[in-house]
Amino acid sequence: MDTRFFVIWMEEITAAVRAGRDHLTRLDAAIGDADHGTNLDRGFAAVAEALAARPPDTPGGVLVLAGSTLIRKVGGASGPLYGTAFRDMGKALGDAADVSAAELASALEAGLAGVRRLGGAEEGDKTMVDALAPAARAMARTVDAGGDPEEAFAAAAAAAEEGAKATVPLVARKGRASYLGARSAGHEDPGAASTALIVGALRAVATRRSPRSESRP
Amino acid sequence: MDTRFFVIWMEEITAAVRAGRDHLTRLDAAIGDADHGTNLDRGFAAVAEALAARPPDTPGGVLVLAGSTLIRKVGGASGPLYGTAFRDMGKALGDAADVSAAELASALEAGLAGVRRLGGAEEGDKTMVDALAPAARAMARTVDAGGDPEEAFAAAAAAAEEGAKATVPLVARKGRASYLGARSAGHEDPGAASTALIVGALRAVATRRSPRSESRP
Amino acid sequence: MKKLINDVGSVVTDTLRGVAAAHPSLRVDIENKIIFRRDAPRPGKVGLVSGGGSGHEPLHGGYVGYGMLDAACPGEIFTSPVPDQIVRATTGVNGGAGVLHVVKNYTGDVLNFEMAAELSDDEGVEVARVLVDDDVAVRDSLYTAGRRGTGAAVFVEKIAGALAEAGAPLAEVVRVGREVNDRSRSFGVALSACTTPAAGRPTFELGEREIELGIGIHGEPGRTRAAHREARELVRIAMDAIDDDLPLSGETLVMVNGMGGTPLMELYIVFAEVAAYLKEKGATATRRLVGNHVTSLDMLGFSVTTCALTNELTRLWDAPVETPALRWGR
Amino acid sequence: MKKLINDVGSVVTDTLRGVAAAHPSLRVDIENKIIFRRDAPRPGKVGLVSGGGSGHEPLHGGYVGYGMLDAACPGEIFTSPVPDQIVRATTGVNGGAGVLHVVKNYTGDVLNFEMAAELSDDEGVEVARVLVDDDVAVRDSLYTAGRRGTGAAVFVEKIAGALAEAGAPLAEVVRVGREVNDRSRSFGVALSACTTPAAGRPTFELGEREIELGIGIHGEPGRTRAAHREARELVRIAMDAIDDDLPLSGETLVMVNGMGGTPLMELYIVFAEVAAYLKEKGATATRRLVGNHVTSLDMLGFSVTTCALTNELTRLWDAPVETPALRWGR
Ligand SMILES: Nc1ncnc2c1ncn2[C@@H]1O[C@H](COP(=O)(O)OP(=O)(O)O)[C@@H](O)[C@H]1O
Ligand SMILES: Nc1ncnc2c1ncn2[C@@H]1O[C@H](COP(=O)(O)OP(=O)(O)O)[C@@H](O)[C@H]1O
Ligand SMILES: [Mg+2]
Ligand SMILES: [Mg+2]
Ligand SMILES: [Mg+2]
Ligand SMILES: [Mg+2]
Repeated sequence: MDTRFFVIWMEEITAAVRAGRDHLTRLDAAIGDADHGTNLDRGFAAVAEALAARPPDTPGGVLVLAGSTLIRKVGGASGPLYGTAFRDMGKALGDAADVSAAELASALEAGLAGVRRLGGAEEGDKTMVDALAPAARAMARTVDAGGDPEEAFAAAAAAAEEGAKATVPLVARKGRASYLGARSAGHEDPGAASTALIVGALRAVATRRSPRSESRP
Repeated sequence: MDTRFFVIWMEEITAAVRAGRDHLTRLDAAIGDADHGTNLDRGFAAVAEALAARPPDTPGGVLVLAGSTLIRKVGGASGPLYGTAFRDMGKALGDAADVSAAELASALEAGLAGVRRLGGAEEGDKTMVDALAPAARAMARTVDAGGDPEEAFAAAAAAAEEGAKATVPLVARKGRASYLGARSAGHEDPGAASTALIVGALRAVATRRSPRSESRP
Repeated sequence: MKKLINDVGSVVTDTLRGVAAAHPSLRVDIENKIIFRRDAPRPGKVGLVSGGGSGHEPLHGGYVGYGMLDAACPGEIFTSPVPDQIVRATTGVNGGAGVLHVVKNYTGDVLNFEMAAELSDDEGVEVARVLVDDDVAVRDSLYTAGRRGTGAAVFVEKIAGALAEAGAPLAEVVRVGREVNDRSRSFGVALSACTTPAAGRPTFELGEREIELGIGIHGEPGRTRAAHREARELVRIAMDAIDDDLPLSGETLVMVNGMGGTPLMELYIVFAEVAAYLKEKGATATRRLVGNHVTSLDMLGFSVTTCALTNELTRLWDAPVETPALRWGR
Repeated sequence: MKKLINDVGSVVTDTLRGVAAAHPSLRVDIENKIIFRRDAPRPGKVGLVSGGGSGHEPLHGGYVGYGMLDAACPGEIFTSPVPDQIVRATTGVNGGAGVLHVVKNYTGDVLNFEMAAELSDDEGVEVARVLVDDDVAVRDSLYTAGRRGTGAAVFVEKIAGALAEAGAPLAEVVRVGREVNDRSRSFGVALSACTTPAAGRPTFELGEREIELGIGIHGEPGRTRAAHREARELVRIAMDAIDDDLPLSGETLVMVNGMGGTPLMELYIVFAEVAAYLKEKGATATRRLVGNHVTSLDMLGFSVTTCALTNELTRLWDAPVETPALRWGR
């Protein structure tokens, strides 16, 4: 995957977040403070602007710029967390001009580690980690098993979606949903839902760009 | 009519205002400030208490005490206006121990004059005067024509009710309904409605106490 | 109706208990419903008494204290106080220099204060009155009870209070109070009705996109119903109404007032537009108040009050004041 | 949703325009969303910076001024500010004696202030932090993000601000700030949800007789839903929760705070019951605040915050302060 691929991934996220904004905000209204959709929409709109203004020339550069922009523009819990995730992914990719699926898989693990370090959440705490961790695992597993990028991203996206849905019955232990105690159960975590959008965007980009998918009907 | 008659009139008003309280307040909500029912209810409850605590020994004494109590307890526009009406009626009756229908009719005119002097409202301004003035006229007319008290009070009550209903299409020129300008039309004036209750109570007392009505089925 | 009250019948008394507990600088006669400055009467100082229906908090009790009112008489909700209460307040603050009644122009307030003034006179207290009637939404004509008194009450109480505190005689205090009123204008906009505890439901119904223009402070509907629109447009309507009546120019004291349920954030948004409007007219908001000052229970909305300043009025506005709702210089 | 706004996207900026126009004692950097004390930085004085999501007005911008904050960073509605903004505020108020960050304990605020502190440190500014976490409705345990910071922010900002104004070094200012927080407890009750401009509808639905107990200040539901009841009972629930956590006794600083849409009258009714409760426990409300101080947009409801005073804290509370929302002694 080249720089262009990562730029398109960011554009795809921007579009997905714009489309999902009100849904994310509604999820946040139920167990948080009704701003998650607006937060990410503001953030990724700024990412698109930043990428257009100062186009990076490496995949790592794209992700670091995206992460820094999220930190600068989002605020809230998700700003520093997603910002760190993208920055740490970008840093893991170094200066490489082209990135393999295996490299991206381990970058995703670096991003997850960044979120964990900063936010201290474990899996099962009903946060974005519940979507990001299974996604990173699924991607690594598929790549290890010899899957191509498209398969790896599809597996990651499916795992993220599943992880997000699986937050519904959980009782939150991190973030503001934790204030609700047992009442947080029964609702999907907005951050897990947005992670599913972000990883889903990766699948969408790969599917669209892959020669295999282009040859399909 | 003796002192007892006037005490019962006051009791009858107290009961009628209690029963009509929420209706009066609703009328006041439409074109005023939603307190007329509560105001009069508070006032006449205090009148009942005052009469029990310091029973006057003349009809005039009953009315003056009622008026003073209304002034002391009601506040708003209706407190001083009704207070003055009852006080001026009472003063017109002087020390008489028994009062004829003719005397009561001219006392009612004195009460009306007091309201007019204090509030400056003319008939047609959409105020209590629109019920009180026709009531006073009807009572005087019936007495002049040789009617008995029961007939005089019935005529007064009917005139007050009619006068109150006739305020519906009017545009207010006095009191807070006047702030609404043309929008005050289409609503009954709360003060006119309460005047109809007060005069109606007079009819109720007379009807109950009159030998004629007692001989009816 | 959900309100933080104990009982519909005890709302005013319970409020006074809270005021008494919260402000040791005040002496609250709960039985007679009077909020006194603790050190009243002050010998030789003109006393200032105001009052009106409850439901407009902090008006008037929140303006009792050094440099402003000596006593306030809260009536029942939206019901003017009664003469006895006003007489008791008047005699209680009389320091021998006479007492000023600041009365908002409503039939009920006018009649009850008038009766109280006569009775106080009988007791040998000299009483004068400043009638506040600043609301341009109401035409002052034979066909109305005259303009309503609204936000300018705060200006009159502050400025006349400062002059009284400085030891001026009653006639002077009356003069400056009238001058403030003459130079003040208000206009209000409601986004919702209010709910009186006794009625238990809103005094009128507004649709999801409807508003009332030209409201007073008693939950009554305004002069006209209109479509909701952005703050900038609402401010233009209010300011045009004021400017039509008394052209805005020069140094201006401006209050953007919340009706009780409107958050401060929105009042600042309104204030930004008011300041911009004034600038357009070549006037400046040299003195400013933004907040809930003259409210209508839980009503959503705002009012703007302006006062064309003079050097004297500015100086008196700036003089120290120490009340629960307005405090500076001490 | 009916609000006094121009546009959902410009709410925070338009509010700042209003703050700038209303308060010449402040310098408002609208582009970067920072409210500065006009005379910041003050050489040799510890700077105080706070911030958090918008929608809590007057917190924090209303507490910028002499004797309190040097700068406030409002984020978007209910969204903590971003690191750049905080860094700019921090360097902007640094008078060489270091800067205190007053941070309410929410993941977002904590992370963004932490990042800002690191970046400020890179620029050579010494930064220390007081974390405010006073809300007893949330258990401070492994199973939560810890207690929320609510009303005690006002106490910390006032008292630490007074010490900083007096010239104390950063370590001392931090010490007293932490002490205030340790001695403070809050509990909130909502009678309605609030409506964020972006969402356009209430964050949750409550029935005509339902309330939420143990709410925070971001429109989130509370710990439990309950039946509405009289003010006296609601106060008992709130005060019991506080007293269970830190027994009430002795001289107490008490704030009865409105959530934004609740009229002052009702807050006084609540305060009367709070004062009575304290008396029952042998404690006294020696210092008091009643009003809208830490709000949740248009939410109906109240919170109570208590702080067990010491002589030092009382003296610092009483020290002069001159901000839009809190002012005395000057
Ligand atoms: N400590 C944490 N670790 C990981 N993710 C977290 C943590 N705290 C919150 N989150 C995520 O952030 C999301 C909320 O983001 P957002 O609504 O934008 O911020 P805020 O909670 O400050 O309003 C939650 O749904 C959750 O997934
Ligand atoms: N100037 C006046 N003359 C006669 N009646 C008046 C006048 N002003 C008001 N009223 C009467 O008073 C009634 C309102 O009484 P009430 O609601 O108790 O007082 P307020 O208007 O002060 O709230 C009106 O409906 C009207 O009938
Ligand atoms: Mg959120
Ligand atoms: Mg009325
Ligand atoms: Mg009234
Ligand atoms: Mg948030």
